[in-house]
Amino acid sequence: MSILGGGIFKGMAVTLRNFVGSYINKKERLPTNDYSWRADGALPQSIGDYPKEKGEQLSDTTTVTEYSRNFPMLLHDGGEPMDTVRCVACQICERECPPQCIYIEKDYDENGKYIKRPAVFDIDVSVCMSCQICVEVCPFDAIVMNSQFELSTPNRFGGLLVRRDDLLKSNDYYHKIHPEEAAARDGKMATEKAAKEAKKKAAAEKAKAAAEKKAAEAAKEEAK
Amino acid sequence: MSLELLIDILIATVPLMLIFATLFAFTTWLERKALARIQNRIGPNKVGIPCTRIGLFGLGQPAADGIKMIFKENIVPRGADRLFHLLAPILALIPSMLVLCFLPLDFPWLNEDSVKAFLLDGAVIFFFAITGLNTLAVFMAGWASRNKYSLLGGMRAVAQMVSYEIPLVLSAVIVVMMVGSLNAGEIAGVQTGGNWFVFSPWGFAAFVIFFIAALAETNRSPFDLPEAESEIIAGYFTEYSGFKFALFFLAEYIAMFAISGLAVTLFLGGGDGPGLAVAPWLSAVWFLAKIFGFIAVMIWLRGTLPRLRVDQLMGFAWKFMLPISILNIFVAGFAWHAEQLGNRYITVITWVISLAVLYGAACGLNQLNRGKVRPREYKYAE
Amino acid sequence: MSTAAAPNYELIQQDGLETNLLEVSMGPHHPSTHGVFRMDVKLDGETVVDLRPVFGYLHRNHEKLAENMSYLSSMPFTDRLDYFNSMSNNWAYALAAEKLIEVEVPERAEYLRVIMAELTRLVNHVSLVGFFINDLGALGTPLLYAFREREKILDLFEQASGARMMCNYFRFGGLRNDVPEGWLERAAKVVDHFPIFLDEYEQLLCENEIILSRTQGVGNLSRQLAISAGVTGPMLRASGVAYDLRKVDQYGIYDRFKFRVPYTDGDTGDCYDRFMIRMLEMRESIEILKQALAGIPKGEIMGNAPRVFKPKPAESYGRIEGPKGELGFYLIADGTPKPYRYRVRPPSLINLTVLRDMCLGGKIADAVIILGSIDIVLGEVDR
Amino acid sequence: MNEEIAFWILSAIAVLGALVAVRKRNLIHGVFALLVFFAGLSGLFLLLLAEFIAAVQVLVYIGAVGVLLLFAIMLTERVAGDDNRRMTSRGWRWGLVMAAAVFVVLLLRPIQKWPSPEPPQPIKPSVEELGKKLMNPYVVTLEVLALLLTAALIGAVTAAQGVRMPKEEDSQE
Repeated sequence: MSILGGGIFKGMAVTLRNFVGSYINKKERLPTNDYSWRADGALPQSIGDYPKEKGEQLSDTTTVTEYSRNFPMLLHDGGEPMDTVRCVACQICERECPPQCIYIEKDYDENGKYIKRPAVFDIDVSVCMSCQICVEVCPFDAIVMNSQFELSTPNRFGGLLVRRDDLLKSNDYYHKIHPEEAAARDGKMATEKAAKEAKKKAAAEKAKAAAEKKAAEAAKEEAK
Repeated sequence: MSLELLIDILIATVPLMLIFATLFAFTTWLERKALARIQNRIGPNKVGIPCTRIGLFGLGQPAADGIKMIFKENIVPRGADRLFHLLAPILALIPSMLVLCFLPLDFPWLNEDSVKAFLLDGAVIFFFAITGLNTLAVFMAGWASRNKYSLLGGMRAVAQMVSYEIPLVLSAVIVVMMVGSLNAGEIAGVQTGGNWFVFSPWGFAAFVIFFIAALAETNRSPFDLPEAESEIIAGYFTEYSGFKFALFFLAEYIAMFAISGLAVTLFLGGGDGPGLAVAPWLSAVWFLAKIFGFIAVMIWLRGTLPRLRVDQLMGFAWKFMLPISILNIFVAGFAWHAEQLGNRYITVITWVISLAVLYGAACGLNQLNRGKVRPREYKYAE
Repeated sequence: MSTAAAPNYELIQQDGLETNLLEVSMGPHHPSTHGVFRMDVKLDGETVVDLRPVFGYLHRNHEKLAENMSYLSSMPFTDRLDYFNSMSNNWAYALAAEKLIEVEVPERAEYLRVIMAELTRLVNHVSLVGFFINDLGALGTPLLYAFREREKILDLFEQASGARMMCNYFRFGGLRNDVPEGWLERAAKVVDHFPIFLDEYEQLLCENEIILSRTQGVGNLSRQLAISAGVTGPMLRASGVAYDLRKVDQYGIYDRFKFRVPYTDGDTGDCYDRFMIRMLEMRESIEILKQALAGIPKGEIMGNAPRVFKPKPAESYGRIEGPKGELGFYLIADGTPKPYRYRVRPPSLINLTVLRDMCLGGKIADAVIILGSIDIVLGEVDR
Repeated sequence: MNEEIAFWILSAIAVLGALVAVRKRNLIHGVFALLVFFAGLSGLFLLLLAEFIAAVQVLVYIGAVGVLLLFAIMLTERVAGDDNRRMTSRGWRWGLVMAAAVFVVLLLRPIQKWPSPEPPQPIKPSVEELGKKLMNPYVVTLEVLALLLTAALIGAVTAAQGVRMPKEEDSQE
């Protein structure tokens, strides 16, 4: 026959073991300290006193994982952002966005001609649910996820509406926060570009060949 | 009124209240910290010295909590009985503070007269009489809040406290029987030199019963039904906020100290401990240390156990604790008479018999009450 | 729904000794109703004589929303149904849509799907047991132990999908992205550690006299009622029906794994059974996870399914054995990029329908733990 | 001197409590006022150095009787009444006569011995003495009382439980 309250004593042994263990084996028992996925496997010093002391690079890969996603950003390829912005304001993301938090207006020059870039690109991050659908449907690899999370603001209305100029981030920054993903995306873009160019080249060559042929034929004709 | 008497009374009471109020603050910190560690958390660790970054393991937390409690809005629900809503926390605090006087705490600054003022002949019975008043405060709070959860909590509390008072008193009766006195100082005095009551079968049984009943009396887990969060929100103090809530909180912890102090007096030799011959002031230290032993076990239990259901709680009091404590009184009486004979063999035999009787009775009752409750086997489908 | 179980409690009032029933409205902001759920309880003393569940406080128009957006766009919304098990929800929806567009899922993606779904099951069961013991009145200790382990799995989810709870990881025809390097090793480590934790957990809970006496004989659900009410999942198995869609449907690649399905004789079907069945199921999930992690091949994770598509007019029903029961998605396509009809079969809601039958005659504290043992998430009940 | 002050204070509390208890229409208030009266009485006992009686007064009257009354009130329909009724009931004159008569009877002995009251016996109140008295001459009374109370308790339990019928076999629909 089991002793009286045996199960209770067993449970108490478990809690005692956890109590003592939380002082001895901190890493196992207090798993908020588990940063083993990081290169150095330790809690970044800057996080220790967050938010009293804000770390400089809280949003880069020292504190968040590779696939971490928070809110979208627009990519440009360096230099003056609006010159190299990849977005062409095609509005696919606006249509596909499940909570419909994206608002885009196309840009036109003085003559009313459509130039392939957005005049307005707003994301209401108070509505955005970080689902990354916009990234997936974008055919131009122009919109990707940022991992910046320090966005709190006292302004309820304008404060969380991120405008185009704040959304624009360079490809280098993208490489910094998501190295693997950015490399893959660049690779994909390069192959696509190469394919496109190859196609173009092929088309050009074909045209050239056709022209040569034509020329040859014409020459033949002339020779006749 | 003679000034001397007044000063004596003040010397005896004011430090007592201050010490226990401080200990209360410390205990809230200790409980949060210990529970956090049991649950693999860190617990309060930020609040230390204001305006600096010194954390001091969060020892400033009770002070910060106190300040918050004082400045919080005092909300009285519409339709509540305003007078009783105000009186209930005060009525809860007074008895718990009052009974501290009956503990035989030998502080070095006490002189003969001030000690005598409190060491009444019937200290033990006074203790029980006055702790009984807590019931009324709880009921008052539950009724005055005009809230169904409060009312349920108040009803539960009253039923529980009244039921568990019986095994509590009956197990204390054993010690009173053995000593032949209701005087707390005398009871503690008999046990000096490690001759504690807990080191005998009936004493141990009484101690365990007393401890369990004390848990129920102070509404500690696993008997915290009156404030069962998952069922009736916060029970009788659902509608209390701010300082009134703080008073309830304080009263509850002081009651914990008081009942632990009584357990120490009755079963653990009061201020008895090594080194008393050299430094008599150690007596108070030992006493408080033993109280904290109790508090630690209470915290540990709170971190481990879920709570009983209301019918099981009452069943446990009436079907298990009461028969065992009544049986224990007989066993103790039998043992007392056997010890009067002064024969060592008879004493040993008495011990064995009483151990066997108590253990057998406990197992039998447990078996009876348990019914079909036991771990089960399960099948698997491939 | 038929009320097959008659109230097993009846108080014949005597003349002159009448007591009033106390009506308590538990919720929608009661600490233990697991969200915004309300129970209108009629109490005689502490005994429940009548109970009426009231829900709909968290209704978010999920189904109608999904009918107004493309198939892919409602994938992130399925995360928010049962926010504990976003991976499983994704899978059920992906299954339904994949039937419409008929795409093949690559081998590696199938394995990863199983891994994610079983990790989700661990997360769900372990937190459910924690919440359940919390409802029993423990001060959160088992819950926090559970969360300690859950945290490790959520870290895995975060590394793989970028979010801890709203994973949004499954896609029609595969997964959104491959797991990062070293992820599988880390998952294997977590899975290997899990039984150690389960041993500790069982030692803490399974023999505790208070838990035994609180849960046994409380909230009995007969096999007959369970079947006729459409109850599924661990609750059904606790009532003595060995029915598991992983065995019955063998969706995905579940036919490749060896695992067992725990169930009871159906004599009791009480809260203790429901609690224990979940504890045992976790062990089986670990077995599946071990096999899947050992057998996962290299390769593509995304089939050739398009992101945005217009399926031919058809209807499909995809269902999985979610941690809470059978989770099904029913779709009708009409040739446009949006579904014509989108319907969720939420296990939480259907399991909740037997609440009244289980609670009558018990104490108010029993009603709380019975609700806890059903394992509901209001996001799924109200949708 | 000290004792006199204490006596007057305690008496005032007791009388006030009693008055409020009679006066209040709200039953819960009334019971609590009654308990205040009991507490004042217990203080008076303490003043007479009758510790045990004082403790028992608190234990039994405040602890037990008070809670009993509260529980009984909880079972009634209307707890709070209006407080605006007449101060006195109709038969108050007869009540006054009765009170005066009781008072006179109680004072009869002191009045008889008016010129030279007996000096009070120096008694040493002790729990032990009381216990011996209770267990020797009055043991039969005590036991009979205990039996009566137990019977009352069982009766109360039976009455409160009501009649619980066995579950009827419902025909399946």
